[in-house]
Amino acid sequence: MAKIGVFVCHCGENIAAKVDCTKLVAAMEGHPGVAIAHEYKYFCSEPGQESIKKAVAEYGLTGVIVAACSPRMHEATFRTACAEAGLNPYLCEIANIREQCSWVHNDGEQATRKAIEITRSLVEKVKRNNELQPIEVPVTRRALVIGGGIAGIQAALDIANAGGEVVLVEREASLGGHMAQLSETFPTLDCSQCIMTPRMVEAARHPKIRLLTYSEIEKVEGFIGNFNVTVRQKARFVDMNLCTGCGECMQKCPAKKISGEFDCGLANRTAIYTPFAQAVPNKPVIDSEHCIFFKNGKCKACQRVCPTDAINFEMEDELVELEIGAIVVATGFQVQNTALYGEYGYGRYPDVLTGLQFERLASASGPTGGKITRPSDGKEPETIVFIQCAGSRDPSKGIAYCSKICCMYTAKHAMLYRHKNHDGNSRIFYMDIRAAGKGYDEFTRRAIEEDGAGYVRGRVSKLWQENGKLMVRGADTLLGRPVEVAADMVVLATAMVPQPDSKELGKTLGIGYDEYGFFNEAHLKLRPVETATAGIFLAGACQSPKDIPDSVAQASACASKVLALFSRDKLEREPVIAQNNEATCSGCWGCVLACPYNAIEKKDLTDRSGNLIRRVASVNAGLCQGCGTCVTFCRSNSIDLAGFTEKQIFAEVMGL
Amino acid sequence: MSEPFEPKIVAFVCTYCTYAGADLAGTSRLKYPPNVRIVRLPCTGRISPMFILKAFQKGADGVLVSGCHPGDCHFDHGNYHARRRWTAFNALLQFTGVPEERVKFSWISAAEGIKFAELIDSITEEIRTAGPFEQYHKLIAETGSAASV
Amino acid sequence: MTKILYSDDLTTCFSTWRKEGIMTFGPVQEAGNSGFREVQDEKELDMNLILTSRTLKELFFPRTEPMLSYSIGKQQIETSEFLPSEKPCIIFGARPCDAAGMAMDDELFNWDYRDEYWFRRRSRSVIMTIACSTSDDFCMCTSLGLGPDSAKGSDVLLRPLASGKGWLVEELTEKGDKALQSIASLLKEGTEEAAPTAEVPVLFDLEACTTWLADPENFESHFWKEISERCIGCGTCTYLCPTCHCFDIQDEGDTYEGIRRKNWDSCSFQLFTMHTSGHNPRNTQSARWRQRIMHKFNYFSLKFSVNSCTGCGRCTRECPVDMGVRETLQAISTLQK
Amino acid sequence: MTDTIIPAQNNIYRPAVMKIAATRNEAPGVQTLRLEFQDPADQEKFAAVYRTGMFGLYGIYGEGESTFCVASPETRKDYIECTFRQSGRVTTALASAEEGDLITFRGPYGNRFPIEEFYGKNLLFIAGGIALPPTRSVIWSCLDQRDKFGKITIVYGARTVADLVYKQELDEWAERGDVELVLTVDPGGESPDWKHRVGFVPTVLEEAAPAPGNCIAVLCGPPIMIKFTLASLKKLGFEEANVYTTLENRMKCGVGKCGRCNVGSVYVCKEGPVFTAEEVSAMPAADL
Amino acid sequence: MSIQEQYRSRAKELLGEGSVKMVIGYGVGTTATRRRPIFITSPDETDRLVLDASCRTNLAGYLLREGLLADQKSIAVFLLPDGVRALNILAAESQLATAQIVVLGFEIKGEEVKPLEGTAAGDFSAIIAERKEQRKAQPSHEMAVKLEEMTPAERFAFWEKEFSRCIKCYACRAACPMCWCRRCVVDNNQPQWVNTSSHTLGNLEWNLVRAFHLAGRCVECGNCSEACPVNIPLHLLNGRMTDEVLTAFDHYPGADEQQEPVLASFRKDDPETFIL
Repeated sequence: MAKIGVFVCHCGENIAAKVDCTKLVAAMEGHPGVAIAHEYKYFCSEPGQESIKKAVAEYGLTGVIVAACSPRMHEATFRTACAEAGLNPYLCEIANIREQCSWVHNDGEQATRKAIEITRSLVEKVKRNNELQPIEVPVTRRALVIGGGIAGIQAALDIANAGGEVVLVEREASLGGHMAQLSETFPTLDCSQCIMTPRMVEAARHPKIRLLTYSEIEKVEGFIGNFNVTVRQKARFVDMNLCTGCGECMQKCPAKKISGEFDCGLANRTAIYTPFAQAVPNKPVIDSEHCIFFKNGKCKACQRVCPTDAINFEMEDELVELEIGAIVVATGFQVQNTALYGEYGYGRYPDVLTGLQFERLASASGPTGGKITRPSDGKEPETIVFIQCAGSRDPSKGIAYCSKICCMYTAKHAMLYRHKNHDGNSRIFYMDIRAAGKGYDEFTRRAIEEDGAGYVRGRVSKLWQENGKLMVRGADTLLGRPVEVAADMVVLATAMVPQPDSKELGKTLGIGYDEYGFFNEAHLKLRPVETATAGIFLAGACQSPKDIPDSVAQASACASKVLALFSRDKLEREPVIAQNNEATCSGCWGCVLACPYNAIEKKDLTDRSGNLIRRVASVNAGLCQGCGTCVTFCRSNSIDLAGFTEKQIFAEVMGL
Repeated sequence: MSEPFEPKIVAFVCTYCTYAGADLAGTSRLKYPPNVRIVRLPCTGRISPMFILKAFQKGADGVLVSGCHPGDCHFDHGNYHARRRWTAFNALLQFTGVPEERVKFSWISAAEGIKFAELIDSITEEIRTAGPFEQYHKLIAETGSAASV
Repeated sequence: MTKILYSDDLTTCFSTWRKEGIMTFGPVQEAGNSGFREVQDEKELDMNLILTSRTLKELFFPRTEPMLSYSIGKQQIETSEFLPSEKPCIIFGARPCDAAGMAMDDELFNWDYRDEYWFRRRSRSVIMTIACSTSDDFCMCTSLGLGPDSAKGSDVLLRPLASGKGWLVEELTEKGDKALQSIASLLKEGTEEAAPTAEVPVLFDLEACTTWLADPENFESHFWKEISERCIGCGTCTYLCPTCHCFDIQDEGDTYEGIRRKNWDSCSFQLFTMHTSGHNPRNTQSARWRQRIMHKFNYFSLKFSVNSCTGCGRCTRECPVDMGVRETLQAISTLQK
Repeated sequence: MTDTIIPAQNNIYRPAVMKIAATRNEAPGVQTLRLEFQDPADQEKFAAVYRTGMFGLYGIYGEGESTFCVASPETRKDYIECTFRQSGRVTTALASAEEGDLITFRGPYGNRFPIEEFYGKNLLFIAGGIALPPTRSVIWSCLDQRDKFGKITIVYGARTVADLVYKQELDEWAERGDVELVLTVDPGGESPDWKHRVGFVPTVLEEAAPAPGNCIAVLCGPPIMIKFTLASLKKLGFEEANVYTTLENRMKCGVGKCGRCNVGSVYVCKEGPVFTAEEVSAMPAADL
Repeated sequence: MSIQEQYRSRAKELLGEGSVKMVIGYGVGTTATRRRPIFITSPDETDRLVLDASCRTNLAGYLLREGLLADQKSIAVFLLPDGVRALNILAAESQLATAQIVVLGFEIKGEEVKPLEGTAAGDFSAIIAERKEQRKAQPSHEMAVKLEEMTPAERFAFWEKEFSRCIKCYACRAACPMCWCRRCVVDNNQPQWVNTSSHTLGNLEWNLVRAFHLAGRCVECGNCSEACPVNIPLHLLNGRMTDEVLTAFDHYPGADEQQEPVLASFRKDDPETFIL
């Protein structure tokens, strides 16, 4: 019989307050196969881990159960401790008596009984655990960065500058993302384009970076160090090799009234276009949805004027296959659809803008050349009302989170407005001012004290047009009275939301996402840039609302994770993989069909003289991810899953 | 007076979604009845019908099988396979008279701590109302006697 | 002058026995399938069956039987035994072929080491056999040296009256005699005639067969493959045989406690003799069929001077592919001539 | 209708409980357990019955029982040693048992080596791989009364050096001086520091060429080795009647009831497991 | 010429010209109405073949006899349409190659035996498609309807009684052309998922597992119910599984030899009404 050590963690009071740990220890001590049972305040602490290691050596333990928090917290910690004590780490299992016991039950007695049963059944499981050896897989030293905004560019440059190869995929025609749209950035008020464009150029010219713009991720297979990624390069209808970026075609394009995405609808563009003047690459694409030729079969004006014959209407989407070792997801965010707030009149009143539109107005490269004027009549607004939390922090509208950047950019907007229009009035309706960050609070203070930003604490309840003015009614909750402001322009600090297709991308990548569609990190505090899928990392606002400094910091963190991965020739992978018993396999190939990873191959069994006896399934350890779907399909119980074998689970259930 | 009936419920869950959801219920300090024992598997694809039968043999009054929502499987499509198996096995169980309330299937994501807690609440209550799975318990008891002279 | 038990008195007869604390058993038909089980009164019995689908052996050698229960603690093992009580039993309405099978298996189970489970059940039971006045296409007791009124293995033999109203009663053993004493008042003296016994044709020459089987030359004869080519290796013939006695010992339970059981097993099964090394002495279905025939008509008689086939015919009657002892012995018998 | 539980004095299926006094890894997947009876009555019964050659059913409740020989000799009856290869459910469980654990034992069953008949004769022991344990029981029975026998030769071979079992005892025998020990491994199975023979047992045996006169051979090994070694023994002039071997058939009951182990009419559990080569020759070869 | 004669001469021809090495068919049995499987290897023996309305056993399972097809030579086999479906599944699950099998197809309508056109498994797709539609339209077995109307407790009691008779002879498995696992799950003792004892609990487990393993694979040939010596209505269990895969997944077992196993494949929009 085994010699199992059971270590019951109090987790301070977290467990001990509900579960009678001493009783649990006593119950385990009397269990067949348990050599020792100990309790301690924090087994995850250094002395706690040391005591486990000591016990492993002293009692010659053949298995360890740590009854503590969720294995998702500290399984790795305790397995490493066991390994350091010379016990194969896979002979250690975690009994979850915190998240799934002490924290969720009120009755101590029942919680204790449950803790005993949970621990006992895992003791039975661990008795059947086998020593497993990590699987070594080679690493392809090439990273895929999805998204060419500031986060993606930062990650790509950091990796490339350290010598790693990068494929940078951007779905728009140019790099830049949202940062390229901004005017000046808080809290330093440096010009966004001035700091962004050089980085875009650097990325495009970097010998280690392969840029795929106007491209999207089609398929991702494989696993850490060994992904096979298919990228769809959308047809640009402009030959990138021939085009010189002279812009002649855009001049001649007759389809001129297309609402420009880059300027958030504040200006128009042509059907053949570059998103903005500083685009990288600075070569146009044809928007086949609006192109007259694609609609009517006639026109080809661009083709006629192109000096290098770069226009090709026959062009088709191309699929690019990539071998990738690690993936950085930096797909950014979108601004929330303001239709959600009918009461704010967005769309109805042309002078109700989103924060991003205001950025374009304030931008020197924007449609007004940086002059803040009303879209309706081109007049300079005398009074602007800013409404914060337009969407954020409003569970009734489905967004409970704070978009994090709005407080800052609204303060910035008020400032920019005053800098450009010294007599302008700004009134800001807010819930709280959240200005935590280096120089942030000072920044908002400056807006109030130096630039006359008029903060009104309260929500806006109604907005209507009256005598050419936008009437804004809200409440000043500090003064406890209603406020009505006649404004010339209203700017909504709309919520930051995930990209509309983020969930699909999550499925393609096999990474988790939350209810909104922001991608899930492996651990909010301790593994904030990793995902639960090894080899895939998160940078920027695709994980949660972020400002530029945070996005850049996270991008660099991703780069360091990727580079750490690339610093090794081989990777060790969890040996939780399927294994086939060839003696009992009948070769029906149900497992082959069921496997999501094509990890099961057909293998010939031959006699000594090489004659085929029969064919059996054989698991490719490199490809298998350990889901166990094949095991359940296998009628003869031939395939089994290491770490979760039939014997282990049988014992676990029968030990309940 | 005898003790009130406390059902024994065994839950087979995937580690990526429902197990994480159950953890979330814990970190959110939600409360639910202590009748459920969770067996963690890598994926719903790994959950064999045999597990359910063995849970009953161990005296379970109810069994819950739960994993990621369709499309959310960490292993891409383990849960689609699982769903087919459950469809067939569930039909079989019902046909052989295992009452519907004894075996439940659900999708609970890592974000659905509340759903987990509420589900455990409701199935515990349902089984508490239905009472012990006497018919199965009788079969277990019979294994200790010989069907003969 | 002979004793007669009238059918009309059966009700009293059963109630008398049960009042005395005797468990009563008999042939019962359920869902188109019949076998022996405990009955409260005679109304549950089906007296029209030529032969039950399942055999009498189930009562002495149940298809699954708890032998021991164990519980495993830390540094201790507790074992307790399930052993049949000594409560007396009367089995009413067995057939001669089945009863004879019990006598044959007595040899085996009491050989040298006594199997307490079998022995206790046998010791406490009285088999009251009814001679057969009808038979079917598969009956072949006469070919095996037995007959529709053989007394072998029975404690009491009941011969149906020609009138169909009861049975002539012959006590054969002390146990049988004792069982009859408690219903002595119901046994009427009379001169009624017994119905003629069934006419069961002799299908093969048993001696010729056993001679052929005893010849080592024939062990590897092609005959075995040919006769058993269609055998699908199901255990039906062995499980429905009154004398087949092979069994398995299995532990069942959870981690902490469980039951060690004796379960029927069959020499027809491929895994029956398989070594863990993978080597299997009887690796083909024909070798397994040969084992079954050899065991019944050669090995068993070498050990116990009696064959272990009673000619009940169930193996042929129930075989899904129409095989059986009958076809094989008929074929051997033809070979010999 | 549940049967009441009445303890029987002589329930042949009720095992005795034994404690593991020591475990020893012999070779990859091969282990030896030294067992001691927990109940003195069981020990007494064992001591009264046990003779070299007999086997037992070793069990772990919940897993079942497995049959193998008693590898300790009749001259040392205060414990039982058994050696087994981990292969099935029971042996896997036994292999993971630790010193101090309790297991069960039924037996000893079967016949024995007629050691008295070997008095005064030369003895030749031949074993292959994991079949040394039954031979070892006879070897120690004889070595413990060394003066009653003539020359003793042991030929033992395994696939590889690692597969040799009882390595300590092999050294002990080699050093005794009153035993001729011939060790061999199959070609390719030798290690760099291997100082003994390389070759298959029958070949090595023929080279060693023990004299058949007044000699008893005890031969245990896998079926294929037995077949070829018997041929070699015949070539050397041994008569089948003077060659003893053991059969290792699958068993469940051990007492002649369950119907598994018979070869022809011979019940290995009751009439065996010890047979002369002559007796084995009389059995139907196809059933072996 | 009677159909029996036609098929005898067909068999004679096949064996005579050497295009098959064996014909698996039916021969006379112990009694007038019994038929037994026979294996004919010589053209001279073909008159032992019988073909009449008593020939109901599905012979497809014999094709998987160890080594039988190893020499790549062809074998002819008498098959009812369900037998051809079984053949399709065996091919779909890579247990044999249909190219090696010559089908002697026939069907039984009432007491009449009718020949079926075709020799290769694929030749019978039309009749199989027709059967699928029939199966869809076919009213459930009378007992199945009764069972569905019962309360779960009554259904449980019904099956408890039926399963209590099971003697674990595994004749159902041995007779089933789909039970060809090299090792049956019940014979895996590490771990012993299915209790091997024939107490009702063990019997319930065995019969549920078998029905589940046959879900989408059972061709409803009736071999198991026929073989069961204790008359357990196994066809009801298997029929229920067939109903389920047919309605939920539009899967008719053995429709063709490319058919994917229903439980190793999926559609994203598979129904899931019962999942919370």
